[in-house]
Amino acid sequence: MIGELTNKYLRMDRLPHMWCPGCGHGIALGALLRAFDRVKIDKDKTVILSGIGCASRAVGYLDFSTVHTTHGRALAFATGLRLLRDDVKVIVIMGDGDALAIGGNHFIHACRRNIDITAIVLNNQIYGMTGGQSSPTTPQSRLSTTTPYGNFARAFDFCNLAIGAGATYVARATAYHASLMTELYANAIKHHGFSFVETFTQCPVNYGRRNKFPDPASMLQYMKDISVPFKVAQNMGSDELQGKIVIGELIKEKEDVELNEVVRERIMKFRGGAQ
Amino acid sequence: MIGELTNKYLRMDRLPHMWCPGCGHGIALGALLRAFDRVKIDKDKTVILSGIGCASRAVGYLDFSTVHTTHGRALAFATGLRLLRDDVKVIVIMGDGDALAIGGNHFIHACRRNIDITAIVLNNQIYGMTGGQSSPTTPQSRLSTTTPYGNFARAFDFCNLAIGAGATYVARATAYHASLMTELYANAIKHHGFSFVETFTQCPVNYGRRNKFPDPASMLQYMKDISVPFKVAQNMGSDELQGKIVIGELIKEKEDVELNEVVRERIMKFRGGAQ
Amino acid sequence: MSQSSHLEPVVNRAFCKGCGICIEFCPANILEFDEQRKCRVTDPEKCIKCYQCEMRCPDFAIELVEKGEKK
Amino acid sequence: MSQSSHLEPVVNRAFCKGCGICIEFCPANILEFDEQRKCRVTDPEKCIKCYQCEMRCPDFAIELVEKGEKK
Amino acid sequence: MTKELRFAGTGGQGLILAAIIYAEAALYDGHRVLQSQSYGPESRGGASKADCIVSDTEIDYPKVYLADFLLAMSQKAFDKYKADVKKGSVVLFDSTYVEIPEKDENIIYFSAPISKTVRDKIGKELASNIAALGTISVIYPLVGEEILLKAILHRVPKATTELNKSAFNVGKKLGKEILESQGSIEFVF
Amino acid sequence: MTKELRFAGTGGQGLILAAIIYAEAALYDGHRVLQSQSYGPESRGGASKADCIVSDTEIDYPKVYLADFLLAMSQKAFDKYKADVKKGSVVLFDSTYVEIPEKDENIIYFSAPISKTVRDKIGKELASNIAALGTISVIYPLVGEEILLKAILHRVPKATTELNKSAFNVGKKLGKEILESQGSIEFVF
Amino acid sequence: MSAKLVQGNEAVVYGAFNAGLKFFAGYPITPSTEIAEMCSRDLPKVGGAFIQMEDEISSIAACIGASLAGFRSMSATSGPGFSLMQENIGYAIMAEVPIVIVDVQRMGPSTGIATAPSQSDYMQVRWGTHGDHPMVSFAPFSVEECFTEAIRAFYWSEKISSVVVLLLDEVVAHMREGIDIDNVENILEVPDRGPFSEEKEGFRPYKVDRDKGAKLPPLGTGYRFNVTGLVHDEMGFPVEDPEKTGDLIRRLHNKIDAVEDEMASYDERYTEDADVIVISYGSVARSSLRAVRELRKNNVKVGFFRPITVWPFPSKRVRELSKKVKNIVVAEMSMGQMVHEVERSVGDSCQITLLQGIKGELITPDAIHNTVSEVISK
Amino acid sequence: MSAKLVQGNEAVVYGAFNAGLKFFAGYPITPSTEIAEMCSRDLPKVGGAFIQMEDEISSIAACIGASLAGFRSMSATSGPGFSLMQENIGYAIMAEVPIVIVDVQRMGPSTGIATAPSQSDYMQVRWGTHGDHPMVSFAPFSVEECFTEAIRAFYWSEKISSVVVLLLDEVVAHMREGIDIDNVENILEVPDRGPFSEEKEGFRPYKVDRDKGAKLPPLGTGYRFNVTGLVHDEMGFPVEDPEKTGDLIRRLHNKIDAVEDEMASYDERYTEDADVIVISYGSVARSSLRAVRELRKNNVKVGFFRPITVWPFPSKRVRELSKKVKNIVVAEMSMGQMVHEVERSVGDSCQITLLQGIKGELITPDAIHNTVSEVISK
Ligand SMILES: Cc1ncc(C[n+]2csc(CCOP(=O)(O)OP(=O)(O)O)c2C)c(N)n1
Ligand SMILES: Cc1ncc(C[n+]2csc(CCOP(=O)(O)OP(=O)(O)O)c2C)c(N)n1
Ligand code: SF4
Ligand code: SF4
Ligand code: SF4
Ligand code: SF4
Ligand code: SF4
Ligand code: SF4
Ligand SMILES: [Mg+2]
Ligand SMILES: [Mg+2]
Repeated sequence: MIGELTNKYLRMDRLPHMWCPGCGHGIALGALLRAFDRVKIDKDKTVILSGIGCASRAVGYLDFSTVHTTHGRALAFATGLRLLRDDVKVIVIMGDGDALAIGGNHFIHACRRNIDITAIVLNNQIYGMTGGQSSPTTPQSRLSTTTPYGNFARAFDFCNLAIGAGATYVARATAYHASLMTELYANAIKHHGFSFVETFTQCPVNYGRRNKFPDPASMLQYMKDISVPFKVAQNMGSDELQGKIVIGELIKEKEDVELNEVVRERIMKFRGGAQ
Repeated sequence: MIGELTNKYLRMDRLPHMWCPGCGHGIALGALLRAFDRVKIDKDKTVILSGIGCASRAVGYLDFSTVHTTHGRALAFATGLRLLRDDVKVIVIMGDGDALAIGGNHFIHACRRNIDITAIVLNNQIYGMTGGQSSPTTPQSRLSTTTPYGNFARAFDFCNLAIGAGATYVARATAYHASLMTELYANAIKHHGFSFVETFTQCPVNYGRRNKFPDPASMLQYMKDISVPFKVAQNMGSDELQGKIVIGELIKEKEDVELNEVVRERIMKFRGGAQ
Repeated sequence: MSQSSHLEPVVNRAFCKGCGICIEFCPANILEFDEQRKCRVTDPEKCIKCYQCEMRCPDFAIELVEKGEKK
Repeated sequence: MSQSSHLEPVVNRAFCKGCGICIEFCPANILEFDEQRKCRVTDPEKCIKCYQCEMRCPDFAIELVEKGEKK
Repeated sequence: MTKELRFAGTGGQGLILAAIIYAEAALYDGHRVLQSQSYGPESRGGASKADCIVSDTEIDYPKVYLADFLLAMSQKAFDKYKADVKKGSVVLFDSTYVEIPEKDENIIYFSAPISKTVRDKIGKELASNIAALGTISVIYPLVGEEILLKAILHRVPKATTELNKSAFNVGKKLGKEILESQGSIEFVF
Repeated sequence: MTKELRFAGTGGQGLILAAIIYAEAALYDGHRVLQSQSYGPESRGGASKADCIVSDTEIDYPKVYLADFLLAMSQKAFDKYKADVKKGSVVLFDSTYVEIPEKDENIIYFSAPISKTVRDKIGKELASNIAALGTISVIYPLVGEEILLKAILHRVPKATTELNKSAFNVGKKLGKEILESQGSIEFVF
Repeated sequence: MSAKLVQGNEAVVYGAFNAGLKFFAGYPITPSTEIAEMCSRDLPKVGGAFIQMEDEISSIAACIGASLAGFRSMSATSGPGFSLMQENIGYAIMAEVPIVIVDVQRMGPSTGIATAPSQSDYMQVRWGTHGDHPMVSFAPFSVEECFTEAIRAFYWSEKISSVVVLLLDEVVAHMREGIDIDNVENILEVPDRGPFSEEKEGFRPYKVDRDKGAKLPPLGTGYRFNVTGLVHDEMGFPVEDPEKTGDLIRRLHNKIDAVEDEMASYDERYTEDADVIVISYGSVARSSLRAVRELRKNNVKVGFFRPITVWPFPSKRVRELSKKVKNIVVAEMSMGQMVHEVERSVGDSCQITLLQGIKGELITPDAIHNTVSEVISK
Repeated sequence: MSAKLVQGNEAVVYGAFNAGLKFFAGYPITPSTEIAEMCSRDLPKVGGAFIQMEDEISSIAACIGASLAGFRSMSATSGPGFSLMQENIGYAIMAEVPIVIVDVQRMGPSTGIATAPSQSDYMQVRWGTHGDHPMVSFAPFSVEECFTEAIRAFYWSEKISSVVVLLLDEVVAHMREGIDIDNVENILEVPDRGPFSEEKEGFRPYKVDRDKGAKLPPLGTGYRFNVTGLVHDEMGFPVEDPEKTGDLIRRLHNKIDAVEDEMASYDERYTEDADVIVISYGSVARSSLRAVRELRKNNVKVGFFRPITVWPFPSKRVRELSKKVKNIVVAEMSMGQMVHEVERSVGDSCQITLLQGIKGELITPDAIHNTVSEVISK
C-alpha cells in the first residue's frame, strides 16, 4: 500500500527524507498520501505550499507543483495563488512555529477569509529545524533551548484560536492516530472553504530528548494517553480536560460563504456586463 | 468634571485635537480620562503606547510618558517595555486596522502571554487615517474605498478572537455607552494580566458618509440599537445575535498566571542564589 | 452623576466642532447649532444634569460647571 | 484493513532509520532491531496484518506486501 | 500663457475637487494642465490647498510658485497663502469665513459670501466649492463657464447633477454681482 | 607547531562535542586553538565534520586546510574527507562503520571498532565520541590524556561522569591495543 | 478618446492594465493608496482580482503566489510598507518570480511625514533585502511616464523573471496631468510567459542559459517542480553544492547585466556643450528642467540628465558625460543617495556637488539655479 | 580565570553582559541562535529578562520598548530576520533609541543556505530601512573581537542614542577560540544614560545640540514626553514644519559625523611599503592575513587593511592608502558590496580588483594569494 502511494505521490529519487529517525512529520506525510489516495487527488491540479522548518520540508518530496515559501508566510502566498485559480486544490503544510509564531497573523486571517485552502499544521511543540527552541505551543514548564528553566509562557490552543478567528473546518489528530489523521486530511481537502487540521507530531531529537522521553515510541504512547475524542470531551469538565488533547472534528460548518466564490461572482458580474 | 480631567491628564496646549467633527475616538478618550480618575492613575508611573492611525493619535494629547510606535506593533513595544518594569502601568491604544490587520499577530500573542498590559482598541470598522479602506472588522457588504461593491470578506469578532487566543479579560463597549466604557476601562486597568476592551467608535467621515449615516449621532444611535448586554446575550440564540454587538465584560478570569510575575520570580531565584 | 442644581452646561466654542452629537441626545432638548455651527445652550435652566452631552462630546467642548463659572 | 493472509511485512533497509516505533507498537511482537539498528521481521507468519507498523513508520520503510514480492 | 491658480480653505470644503474640475475643464479647453494639492492630517483642521497650473507650453515645475489667482475659503488658508501670489494677481474670498483685508495696490481683491449664499439658497453648504467655480468663471474667465459646467457634471455623482447646477448658477450670480459692484477687468490669458 | 585535526562522522555521533573537548584540552595545555564545524540540515543524515586547529602561533585562517589527523566514524564521512589530509597524516577509523581502506604510502592508518566496543562494554553507544578521544590520546598524543579527561569532565553533564570516564578508558585501551598490534610512532608536535 | 486628467498613481494602474495586470494585493498607505483603490474598483472588470491583505508582508506574498499561478501581479506601497516587504522581495528574486512593486516615496525615516515627498528610498530599492541580488527600478517624472514606465516595469519583470520596482515620489504620484491613454505611442507589448516545453514530466524551470531568467509555467497545470528561496537546482530543489550555489547567484546577476543596455533609459538634454550637468530624477528633475531652461536663457552652459532606469544606474553614460564637463550637480530629495552612484561612476573625472532636499518639500528650481550658479562661479 | 574556549556568538553575549545588557528579545534563526539561547540561560542571573517573541519584527520592537524603559537591549538575527526588522530599525533611528542588533550573515538572498557563511548583508545594514538615516556597524574577525566589539557597540549606541549593528558572519559566529574574558584589556566603560535635568516638568529629550543624540530618560519615571517615528519637535510631538524637519534629519546625521573619527577602527598591517593592499573584513580578513603573510614570505609587497568599524566606512584612510599603492584587492564573501565604498573612496587613485565569494564558503587564502599575484603580474 504505502509503497504504491510513495511511488505515485513522492519523488522517490529524493528519498530517504531528511527527517531524523522517529520524526513524527514522516507519519503525517504518510497519512497525507493515504488521504490523497482517498480523495483521488489530481497531481497536476494541486499545488502544495509550505513555510520554513522541518515540517515544511515535506514539499521537497511531494511530486506536485510545490512552493517552499518564506518562514510563516505560506498561507499568504497560497491566498494569492488560489484567488483566481478555481481549478486547483491548494494545500499548505506548516510547522507550529511557522504557522503560529511568525505566521500567526496570516493564519487567523486565512481562517477569517474562509478561502478554499487546506492548512495542515504539524505541531511538534518545538522549533525543530533551528535546534529546539520553544514555540507558542510548547506546554508550560517544558524544557527547550530557550526555556532552560522550563517554559513559563502559556501555550496557544491552536484549534480554539482557529475557531475564535472564524474557521469553518477545524480538526485535530496526533501522530499516534495515523488513521484518524488520514480521515481528517481527506475531509479537510474535501471541505469547501478554509480547513485546518492540527496534527501533533513528535520531535524526538529536539523535544523528546530534553523532556525525558526515552524514544519516539514513548512520545506516541504519551499522545495516545492524553488524547480524548471530541465526542467524549463534550461531556467532560474543563478541569478534567486539563492537559488533554481533544481529537477529531471540532468544527465543520457548511453554510458559510467561501471567499473565492465571491470573487468569482464579482468578476462574472462584470464580465457578464461587459460581453 | 471633564474640564478638570482634561486639565489634569491632557496637554491642553495641543487641543483641540486633530480628529474630525463627531469622531468617536474623542468620546473614548474622554471615557479613558474618567477611568484614570476612577483608578487614581499615577501620571508619572504610567506609559501609554499606540500604533499608527487616527485612534493612535490619542497619545499626542495625553500628558504621560507616551510612545507612538509603528503601525501594528504597539503591543510588541509594550511587551518589552513592561517586562522588567513592575512599577509602571502600561496602556496601549490602537485602531482596528492597527491591532487586527497588521498587528494581529502581536495581539494574539499578547493575549496568550497574559502580560500585564491594558489594550484598548477603538474599532471604527475602517481605516480612518488613510481615508477609508476596509478593515478586518468592516461588516460584510459595507462600502469602503477598497470595497467599492460592498465588502465581501468576513469580519473578525474581535472579542471571540481574544478569547480563542487565551485572553483573561475581554470586554466591549460602544461610543454610545460612554459610562460603560469608563467602567470597563477602569476594570481593565485594574485587571492583573492582559486586559482588552474593544470599543466601537464612529468614523463619520470615512465610514459613515459612505454607508448612509447622515451624521455622527445617527451612528451612535445605530450602535445603541444593535447592542445587547452580555447577560442578556447569554440567553439568546446565535440567530438572534446575528448583527448584534454584545457589550459588557465577556471574560474576567482571576486565577491565571501573569507573565511578568514569572519573569520576576525567576530573576529573584537567581538573585537570591547569587547574593 | 450628581444632579446638583447649581450646575449648568457650558460650551467651549474654541473646542466645539459642531458634530451635533450632544444636540441629538440631550433629553431636555436645550442644545442647538448657532450660525457658525457650534453648539449653543438655549435654556440652561431646563438642564436635567444627565451629563450625556459631556460624556459624549468627542471634543471636551461641553461641560457642566458651577453656575457663573463659565469659562 | 483487510486481513489478507497472502500479505507479509517487509522492511526496506535503505529507508529504515531504526526509530523503533513499529517495533514498540506491533501487537504481534514480531519486529526487532538487527545489529545495525534497522528493523527486522522475526516471524512474518504471526503477523496479524493490522497495518500499524506501516501506518506509523515515519520513513515508509515497512510495508505489507504480497508474499514473495519482497523488494 | 501660463497661469497658476490656487484654491485654499479647510479640509471639508471640497477644494481639491474644485481644482480637479478646473484643471479638467482647462484640459477640455485645449490647455496643458497640472493639478496638485497638499494632503495629510494637517489638511483636516488646518489650511489646505489645491493647485492648478494652466499653460500652453510644457509645464516643468509642478508646483505653484506664485499664484495668478487665489480662492480663499477660510481665514487660516488666506493668512497662510496670501503672500504666495504674484503682483497683479486676483484673490477671491468667501466673505462668509474670511475677513476682507486692507487694500493692496498690487492685488485685485474680489469678495462674496459664497458659503452663506449656498447655505441659504441651496440648503447644502457642501456645494460651495461648485458655487465658487461659478463665481470664478465670471470674474476670472480663463476657462469658459460652459466647459467648466461640463467638467463639473463629469466629476460629480449623477444624483447630484441638479444640485450642482444650481450651486454653479448661484456662484455665477455672485460673480456678476461682484463685477457690477466692483467693475469688471479685462484679462488677457 | 600547528596541527589540524578533523573529527568526521554523522549527525548523532557527538563529534562536535569531541572537537570542542579536544580544543579545550589543548587550550588548557597552553596552546592556541581554533575549533569550528559544519552545521546544517545536511549534518543530519550525511557526513558532518568538526575541526580543531592547535598551534603555538597566531591562527589566522580558521578552517582546516589539510588535516594532520582525521577521525572517521562513518563511511560517508571518510569518503568525503579522505582527500583533505596531508602527506604523513594520521587517520583513525571506527571499524564498526568504516571499511578499512587499502594501504596508502603517505598516510598512517589506525583502526579500532570503537562504537561496537563501547556498545558492548558500556551499553550506550552514545559515548563512542569520548572513547575515541581516549584512543586518540594514546595514538596521537598531541594533548595528554589527563588534560583531555579534565576537559571531558568539564563539558559533560555531572550525572554522566562515571559513564564517560569508563568510555574514555575503553578508548585508551583500544589505543594501546592498536599500538601493540601496529607498532607505535614517535610524533614530534 | 482624447486627453483625460489623470493622477500619477492612476496612470500607474492604467499602465498596469495595459500590461495585462490581473492581480493586485496590497495594504493601504499614503501616498500610494489610490493605486489600491483604483485596482479594487477596476480589476474585477477585467477578470482580475483585488485583495486587501492583512499587511504588506502578506501583500507581496500573495502577489508572488498569484504570479506563480500565472497572473501578472502588482503591489503598491510606501517606505514603511516597502521595508516590511524586503524579505519576500528577496524570495521573488531568488525564486525568479516576476512581480511589480510600486514604491511611492514619502518622507522618512520611519513614519516620517506621511504626506511629504522624498526620494530617500533610492538605496533601499537596491539593497533593502539581504543577500546578493540585483535590482531593476524605473522612476517616472510625469503622469504619462507613470503610464509608460508601469508597462515597462511589467515588460522587464517578465523578461528577466524577477522583481521590478516602479519608483515614484509623492509629487509624481499625486499630481494630475492630461494624458490620452489610448494614444500613447511606442507602448511595449508585454510578452506572455513561455512557450514551455510540451514535455511536462521532469520539466526544469531553472534550466536556462547562464544569463537568462527562469521559465516558470503556471503552477497547477501539469508542470511539477519546486519553487524555493533556498539555493536550488534546475528543478527547484534545495542544494548546497558550492559550484551550483555560485552558478545560481551569478546567473541571477548575469541575466540583468545581459540586458542592462537594452533596459537603460535616460532623458538627456542640453548636454552637448555643457560645462555643468544637473543630474536628478523623478519630480526633482522637473525642477531641474525649469532651472536649466532658465539658466540657458541666461546663456549658462548647463545640461540636464535624468535617469529613468534608476537601477541599474546608467553609469556608463554618466562616466562619459563626466569626462566632458567640469561639474556635475546632483539634486535629490534626500541627504544624497543617487549621488553615491554618480560618485562611483565619475571617479575623479569631474567635481560633484550635491544639493540635498530634506525638508519634506520638492526642491525648487531656485535652489537648483543657485547651486549651479555657485558651482560655476567657483 | 584563565582562557576559556568560547564561541564567537557566545563571546558577543559575554561582551553584552560586560556592557550591562539587561534585555534580550529575539526569534531563533541560524546562525545566530546561540546568542538567544545563552541569553535565555544567563540573563535572569543578572536580573535581566529574555523573551522569545513571535517574530523578528516584535523582537526588535520589544527591544526598543525595553530600551525606552531604561534597559540595555539587544536582539540577534540573520538575513531573513534582519530584513523583517528594517521598519523598526528606522523607528529606533528616528526616535533615537539605543539598541544593539547582531546580524550574523548567512548565504542569501532569501532563505539561501542557512548554514553557509556570507557577507552579503553589508549594504543592507546601511540602507535596509527606508528614508534618510545614518548607520553604525562594527564587524569583528575573532572571538576576542566579538567580545570587545559587542562592548563597543553598546558604548556607541548609548553615546549616539541610536542603533548599532554588530555584523558577524557564520564563520566568526561559530568558531571557537580561547579567550580570557576577565582579563581583556582596554575595555570601554559603557556610559549610563543621563544625567537628566532635575526639572522633570516640560523635559525635552530632543532639545540637544545640532550634532548630539537625544537624551532619553527611562519612561515612567516622571519625565513625560512623547516618542514617535514621525518628524517631531523637541518634546517628541509631531511637526511638519520644513525647517524643523530639515534640522532633525540633519542632526540625525551630524551626530554620527561628529564622532566618526573617534568611532573609526581598522586593522592595518604591512602597508608601509605596499604596492598592493588587500581590503577585507570579518572572517575573510583572516584568510587575507594568511595570504598576505605567505606573500610577504615571498617578498611580495602586499599590505593588509581591515575595517572594523564597517559603517561609517573608513573612507579617509582608504583614500590615503590608495594614493600610495597601485592596486587594491577587495575580497568579500559576496558579489561585491564593500567594494562600492572602496570605489567611492578611491576614485581614480588606483586600480581596484574584486575577489567575489559567492559559493557559500569562506574565501580561501589561496584564492586571495592568486588574485594578488595576478594583479601584480599585470
Ligand atoms: C524570518 C525567519 N526567521 C527565522 C527563521 C529560522 N527558522 C527556520 S525554521 C524555524 C522554526 C521551525 O519550527 P516549526 O515551524 O515549528 O517547524 P519544525 O521545524 O518544528 O517542523 C525558524 C525559527 C527563518 N528561516 N526565517
Ligand atoms: C507599515 C505601514 N503600513 C501602512 C501604514 C498606513 N496606515 C496608517 S494608519 C493605517 C490604518 C489606520 O486604521 P486603524 O488602525 O483602524 O485606525 P483609525 O485610523 O481607523 O483610527 C494605515 C494602513 C503605515 N503607517 N505603516
Ligand atoms: S529536528 Fe525534530 S522535527 Fe526536525 S526532523 Fe528532527 S525530529 Fe523531526
Ligand atoms: S478619519 Fe474617521 S477616525 Fe479619523 S479622525 Fe476622522 S472621523 Fe475620526
Ligand atoms: S446634561 Fe443632559 S440635559 Fe443637560 S444639557 Fe447635557 S444632555 Fe442636556
Ligand atoms: S458634542 Fe461637542 S463638538 Fe459636538 S456639537 Fe456638541 S459641543 Fe460641539
Ligand atoms: S501489520 Fe501489525 S502485526 Fe504485522 S508486523 Fe505490522 S504491526 Fe506487526
Ligand atoms: S518504524 Fe520504520 S524507520 Fe522505524 S524502525 Fe520501524 S521500519 Fe524502521
Ligand atoms: Mg515545530
Ligand atoms: Mg479604524
